[in-house]
Amino acid sequence: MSLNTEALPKSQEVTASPEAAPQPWEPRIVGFACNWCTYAGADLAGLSRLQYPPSIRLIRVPCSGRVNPQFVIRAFQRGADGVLVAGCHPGDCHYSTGNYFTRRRFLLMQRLLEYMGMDPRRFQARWISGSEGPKFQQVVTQMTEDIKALGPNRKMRDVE
Amino acid sequence: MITEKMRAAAKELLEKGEVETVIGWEKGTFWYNSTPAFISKPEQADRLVFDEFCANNLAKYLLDYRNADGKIAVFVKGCDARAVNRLLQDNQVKREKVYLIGIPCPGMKEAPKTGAAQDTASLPLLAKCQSCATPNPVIYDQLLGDPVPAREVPNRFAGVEALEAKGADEKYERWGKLFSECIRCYACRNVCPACNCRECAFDANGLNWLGKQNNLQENQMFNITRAMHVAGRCIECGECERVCPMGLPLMDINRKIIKDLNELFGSYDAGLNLEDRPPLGHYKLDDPEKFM
Amino acid sequence: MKYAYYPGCSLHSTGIEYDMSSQLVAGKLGVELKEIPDWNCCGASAGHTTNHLLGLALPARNLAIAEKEGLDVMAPCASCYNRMKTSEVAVKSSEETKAKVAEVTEMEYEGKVGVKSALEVFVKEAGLDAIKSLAVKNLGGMKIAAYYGCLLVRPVGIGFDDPENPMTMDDMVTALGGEAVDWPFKTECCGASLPTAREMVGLKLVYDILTMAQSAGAEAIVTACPLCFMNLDMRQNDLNKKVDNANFQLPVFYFTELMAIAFGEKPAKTGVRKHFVDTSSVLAKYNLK
Amino acid sequence: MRRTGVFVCHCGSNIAGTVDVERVAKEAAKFPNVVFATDYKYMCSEPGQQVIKDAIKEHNLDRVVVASCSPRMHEPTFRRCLESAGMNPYLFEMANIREHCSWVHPDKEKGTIKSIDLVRKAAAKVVKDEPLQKSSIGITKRALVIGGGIAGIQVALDIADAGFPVTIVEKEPTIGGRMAQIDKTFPTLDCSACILTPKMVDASQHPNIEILSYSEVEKVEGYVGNFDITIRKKARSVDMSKCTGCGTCWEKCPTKVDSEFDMQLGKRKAIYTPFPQAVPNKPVIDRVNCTKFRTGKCGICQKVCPTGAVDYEQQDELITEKYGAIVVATGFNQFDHSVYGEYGYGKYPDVITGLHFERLINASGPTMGKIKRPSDHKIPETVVFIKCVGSRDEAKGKSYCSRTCCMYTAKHATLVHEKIPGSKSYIFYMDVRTPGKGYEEFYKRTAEEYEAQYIRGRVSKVYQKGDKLVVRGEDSLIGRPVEIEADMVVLANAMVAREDAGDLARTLGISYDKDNFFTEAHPKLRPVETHTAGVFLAGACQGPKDIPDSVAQAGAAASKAIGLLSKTQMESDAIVSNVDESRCSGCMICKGICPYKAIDAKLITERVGGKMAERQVAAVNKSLCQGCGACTVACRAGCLNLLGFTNEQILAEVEAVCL
Amino acid sequence: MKTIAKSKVSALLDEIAKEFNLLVPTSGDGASKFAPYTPGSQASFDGRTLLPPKDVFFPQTEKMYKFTTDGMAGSLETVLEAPKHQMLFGVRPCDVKSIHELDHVFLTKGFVDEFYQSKRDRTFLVSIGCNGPAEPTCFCQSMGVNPQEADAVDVHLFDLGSEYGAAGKSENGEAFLQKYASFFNEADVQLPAVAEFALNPNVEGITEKLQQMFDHPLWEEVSKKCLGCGACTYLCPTCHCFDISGRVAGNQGFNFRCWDSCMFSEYTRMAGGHNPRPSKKERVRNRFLHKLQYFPERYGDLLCTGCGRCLSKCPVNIDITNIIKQIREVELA
Repeated sequence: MSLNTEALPKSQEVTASPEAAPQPWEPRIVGFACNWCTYAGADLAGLSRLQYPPSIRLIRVPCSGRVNPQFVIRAFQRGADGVLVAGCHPGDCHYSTGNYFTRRRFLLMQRLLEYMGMDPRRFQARWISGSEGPKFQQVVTQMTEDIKALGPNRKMRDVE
Repeated sequence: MITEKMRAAAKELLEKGEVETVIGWEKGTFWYNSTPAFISKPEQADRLVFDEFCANNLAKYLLDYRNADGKIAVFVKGCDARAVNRLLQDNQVKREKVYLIGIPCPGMKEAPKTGAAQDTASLPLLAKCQSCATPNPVIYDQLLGDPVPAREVPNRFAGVEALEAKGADEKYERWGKLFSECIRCYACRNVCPACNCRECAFDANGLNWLGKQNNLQENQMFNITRAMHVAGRCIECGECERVCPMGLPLMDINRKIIKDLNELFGSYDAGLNLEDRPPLGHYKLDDPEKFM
Repeated sequence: MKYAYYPGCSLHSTGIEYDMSSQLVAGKLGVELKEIPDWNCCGASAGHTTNHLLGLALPARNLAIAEKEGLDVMAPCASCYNRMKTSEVAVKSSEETKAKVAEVTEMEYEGKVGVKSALEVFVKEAGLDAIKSLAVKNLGGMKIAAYYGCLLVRPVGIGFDDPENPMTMDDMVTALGGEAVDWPFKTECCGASLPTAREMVGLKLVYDILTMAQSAGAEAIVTACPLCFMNLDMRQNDLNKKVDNANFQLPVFYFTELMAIAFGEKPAKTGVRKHFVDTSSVLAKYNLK
Repeated sequence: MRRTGVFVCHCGSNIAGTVDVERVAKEAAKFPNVVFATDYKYMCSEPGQQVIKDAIKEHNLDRVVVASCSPRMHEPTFRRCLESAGMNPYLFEMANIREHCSWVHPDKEKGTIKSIDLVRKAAAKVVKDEPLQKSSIGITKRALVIGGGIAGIQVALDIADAGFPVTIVEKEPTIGGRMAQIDKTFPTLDCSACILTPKMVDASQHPNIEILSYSEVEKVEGYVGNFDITIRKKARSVDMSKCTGCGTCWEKCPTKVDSEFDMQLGKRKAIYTPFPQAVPNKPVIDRVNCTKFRTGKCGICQKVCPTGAVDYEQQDELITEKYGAIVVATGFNQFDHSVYGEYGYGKYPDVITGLHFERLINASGPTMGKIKRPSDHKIPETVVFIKCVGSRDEAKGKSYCSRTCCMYTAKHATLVHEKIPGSKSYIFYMDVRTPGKGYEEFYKRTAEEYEAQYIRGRVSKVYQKGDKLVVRGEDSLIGRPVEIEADMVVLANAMVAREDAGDLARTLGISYDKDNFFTEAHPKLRPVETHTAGVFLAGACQGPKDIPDSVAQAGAAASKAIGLLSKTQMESDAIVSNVDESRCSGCMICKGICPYKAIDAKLITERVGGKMAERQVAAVNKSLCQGCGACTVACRAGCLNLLGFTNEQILAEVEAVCL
Repeated sequence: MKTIAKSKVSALLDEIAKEFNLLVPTSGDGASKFAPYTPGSQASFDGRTLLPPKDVFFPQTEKMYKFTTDGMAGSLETVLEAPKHQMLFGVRPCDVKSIHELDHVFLTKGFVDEFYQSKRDRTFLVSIGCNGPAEPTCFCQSMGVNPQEADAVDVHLFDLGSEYGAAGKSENGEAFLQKYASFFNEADVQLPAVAEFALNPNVEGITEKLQQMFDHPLWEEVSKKCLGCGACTYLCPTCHCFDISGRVAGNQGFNFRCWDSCMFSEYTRMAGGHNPRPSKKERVRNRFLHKLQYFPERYGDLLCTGCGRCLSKCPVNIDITNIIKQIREVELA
């Protein structure tokens, strides 16, 4: 009820997982990847040995249309520094239309989060196809760099 | 005088047995309180009133009568009528089970600050009525009185635009302060005609959508999710904001979403008719593309 | 109705008849024309072939002046109209172009006003009913070939009439009691300035148009462009001299001249006496003198 | 408390080279609900799988996590492994520590930390896994073919030959379609009718084929294997069981009408068959033009009919039948070139289309095969062909190439040369595209031996000059304008979707593209299937095609349909949406989201306050659901859930990776 | 009596704040409530706060236990913050009554809630009297509260217009007045008359009458307009229901309690889905019976202070005074 100021940690108080303690801070990006395109694109990046920062943790979903905007808020609550939702290019959806709903939902969500004061670079939605290993690499690398520049996320973050 | 017509209409419907209950308004504790009334006998019809304080959107009470045997009559202002459309489009009530008595609405007034007797004309319009573009019911079986002329409506997105222009941290701080005030009484949700789930996701057992803690983060989750759930479905009756005991500017969120939906996917006003589908329920191939 | 009037160079010189008759028709139709103060060249021919931005900026300046007064522009000359329309569309569709144009002209043109041709204002907007009700004389079935030229209805997509088979002038002719002949050369090239630079190339084009009009049975040609008018009217004598068996005597009118005459104006006031090809006999034939 | 086992794979050195797999296993053993964790060189190998099976037994595991490669690779392998160990195969998750970790993160420490996170994620999800079962449905062994052109006929014959009953629904009075209108076929120049009509007869005589001509599909309900289809048999005014097709009626009918089959170039009667070889060869009355129907007088056909088959009172008839598969073969239309002002907006009678030309050269056509121009029946000496009319023109027509025009225009030019001695053909083209067997050679012959003059460029204007048509264009190869005075102009109009394709698509629940062609499920890998299970595509309704391609696709569609019909039961995946009916409010927003029409409303009855009340809830047809989960997000209350990817599971993963 | 000019109060607060964690009524941004006082900031002593002071003792969310697991082993720890001396300054008599009722719940009948007790024990109460209704919805007099004076506090301040008259109500209170004597004058004072209250519900015999009204149709009638929100209970100074819930993150977690409301449909829902209070009739009835029957039966006091918060903020104007009136009007067979 009263302003819970403790819930807003100062950025330097945020620590990464204990194992990483001696290492410099590495952003934590939660990625939602559709099984047919982006997850396959990430697999292709692996097959092609395309290196990118170990910041992203991919959660596999059948279709980007499965990603509920509430998942995104939950990730920020629990300490994600960035969230990526990625799926097939419009027209390429394995389920033909799922990503059109993704597009509507997250165009809206992106604007709403920005309105709530989130930096738009922390929440991204991208189309990455199964053949776009290099694009996956580039998106993750770019996002990691952007977030490194922004520093750890403290907004919406629940410290309990 | 609308009140007389209301009473006559209610009496007639009940006497003829056409409806089993009439939902309207009656006077409450003080002269500036008008409160929902449920009339089921003709002789009670004289309790009904229509004055500047009948702000309550009555449509949502129809949910309480889903299993009624007979028809339910309800008085609808412009916003109540849009709320009925919301419920009809969401398949929550059946058109043939409700009888809608439309009342063109001159706009509702705020309760006086002190409670002292004063001329109602001098009271300001309720915030929710100031930007109302549909004072006349958009769906009804019977209309009491003549439609009121459309009011000059200020840009209803002005507040949103002002906020959008602020910096990220400033925005976050503002919302943080507001959401910290939220006591999670759920009045905003419970009064909302678009929140018509049988059981709210937040109330469900075992689902982990929202923690019960009252802290900024969970309050953010609640308020953002509530807004997303009514996205494209909000009929802008402004009841959420009106009933918030903490006075949170909830329409600033709802309107932001409406503004964005209009900009992104084409202009849409929920509840004006039954045909146009909410923007998050369909898509167009040529929707804006930002995710390449 | 009130319009900013853009005469351009022609209507103050070689196309003076178009100006005279336009003013008369405007008066009859109740269209107020206010000449754009301090107007400049529309940039046709030389301007837009020299520099793209210049080609947009010159007309934009005229539009900017009109915009200050909140008036749409009426440009009777097809070239002026085409240049201004091009500029209007370019500014409306690109913020970048708008900014560049503003920088060059040192004037803000926001694209709030646009340009219309005289044909659009006097026929499309006024409406055939108004034209019929104002007509006190009838063209009496005069067979007329409506000739639009290449610029008035092009490029595709921004014009006011069909680019391949425009009908606005034909409808006007019919409304005034004439017979608009169906012919395929409504939008052929008149040769523009070619008859001057490469005479025989240009004259061939004029020859073809006149021949086609004649073979369609036309007794006169009606046009809405000062350059078309000049080529079709002035070159007939040349052709008669230089081409074997050519003997053209086909009167050419501005559509506004025919309208003004039908509205009861004395033909002399409309400018028809200034034409190279005699107009009096055809007018006499249909009791329009 | 679950009993989870975690198995970390080395993948030789693929993983172990850059990830400390032992440490991953050691950390995993500390996770909640994990009772056993180990690492092994190759988990997917036989001995590796044995490690899992043994541990399941020894440690009484009820959940399994394998940390190895991409689940896109080995998820099925390990699921089978669980199954053979007696476990439900869906109580299993994979952590992809190879493609997503060891191969892309060379830093061993960071890679190991990420691997631990990924295993934690999988372990958090697996405890929320529930045993899932595949469901199955019965199949009606019968196919419906919509459209009786060459594609539809071929599909029907193939399916019927495989032993399944087939119904062809054709909206015209006869089957045969566009191919029946065509005179000769490229590149062999054999007679179209000669190869089509035997097939039409085969279809009509096949014991497994039923032809419903002059009929249309009205309504489609149900789903794959179990479609309920309502067909409207339009009133023919002729009793099919009595009519012998003797032809007396149409001989005696006094009313002549422009023939649609002859592209309005010839006449037919008001009671008619479209052409002599029609199948069924029994007439229909065109009620719009029939004098009897217009004025009530006449009735000659009824009088002359020897079998009393003419029935003026006949009504449309609706029949509903069950089918297991549907093949759509509704074909195409010709682009309407009246939008082209430069070709005269369709007002010059001697500017005709390719199909008109086919009728003009056909020996049984309106001119008995003599090429006569429509205006004055003069035999043209100069013929100009214009290609890409409506094709490859985004401004006025369609953006696509119609694929057939280059070849049929070459064929037409060849036939002009053959039939009109001393004639000259000019062909305006943008490109000449001849991707087919023998096609390029045919084109070469047309240009070289048959002296058709190919001019590369667009035509800017066609106009009438005397009795000639002047065709003005540009030869872009020499950069000069050209003008040709022609006697006839033949336009190669684009192939476009039928104007009612969108309506049929909505009836069937299939999708269609911006040009109204039906959309295949995948442009490369599923070219004859649609997104609606059990509905297949054949021929030009899916996109422009020539006859060989249509026939080939028809064979493919037939084999897909046969594959479906040859099963008794169809198994569907276990990863499907599931409705919590107790919480569903029946708002049905999910219904509009589903691309497979898998969600529908149903009524349930429950006790409320002492009395029985009915209410609507969403119901997922598990056979149709493909498991995309887009509906689950639309469900505000969260009572739609995707099994295998539930809200609870995904939230658990989010929490686990954020720890 | 000791008096202090109202203009000197802020100087006194500045002084107190040096020693106490001082909570005062504020009405800055948002709703008025008790919030920490910092020197120079504005306290607001006009009327009562929208939010009652109950969260000072009974926070809306309160962590109770922490735990960690390690395989099958684990450890549990109570989270109890070390008491810190705090002062609640400016509590109105109605809210003083509410603290008294909360004490009944959390400290008596053989059960002591250590979380409540630790905060209650370390809180010094200073009340301020009202000379009439602070809001039109006030009806504390009808609930047995003397609006001008509270007794169950350490120090009470009478409102004398431009000054307060101070009375020590406990040993600590007397000592406090001694300590800050320099801020006070000694004067003869006259208490102003109490202004009239618009709402005067008569609660005489109500508990006994309600004992016979459990199945009365009145409940159906009065509950129809209820939206089932928790505004009334969360603003009520005496409502004290809570739920205990937890959060687990990997190998650790904690339990916390948070306010709950009997107006929520899931309040009484059991794990299997059965709900003994299935509709708002049962829920509304419970709220009023708890306030007017069950609580008095157990503790002897009505669980209502007449502060009027619920009826001023109820979205549909459900009015406890009106319901009391309707109960009185019922004629029992």
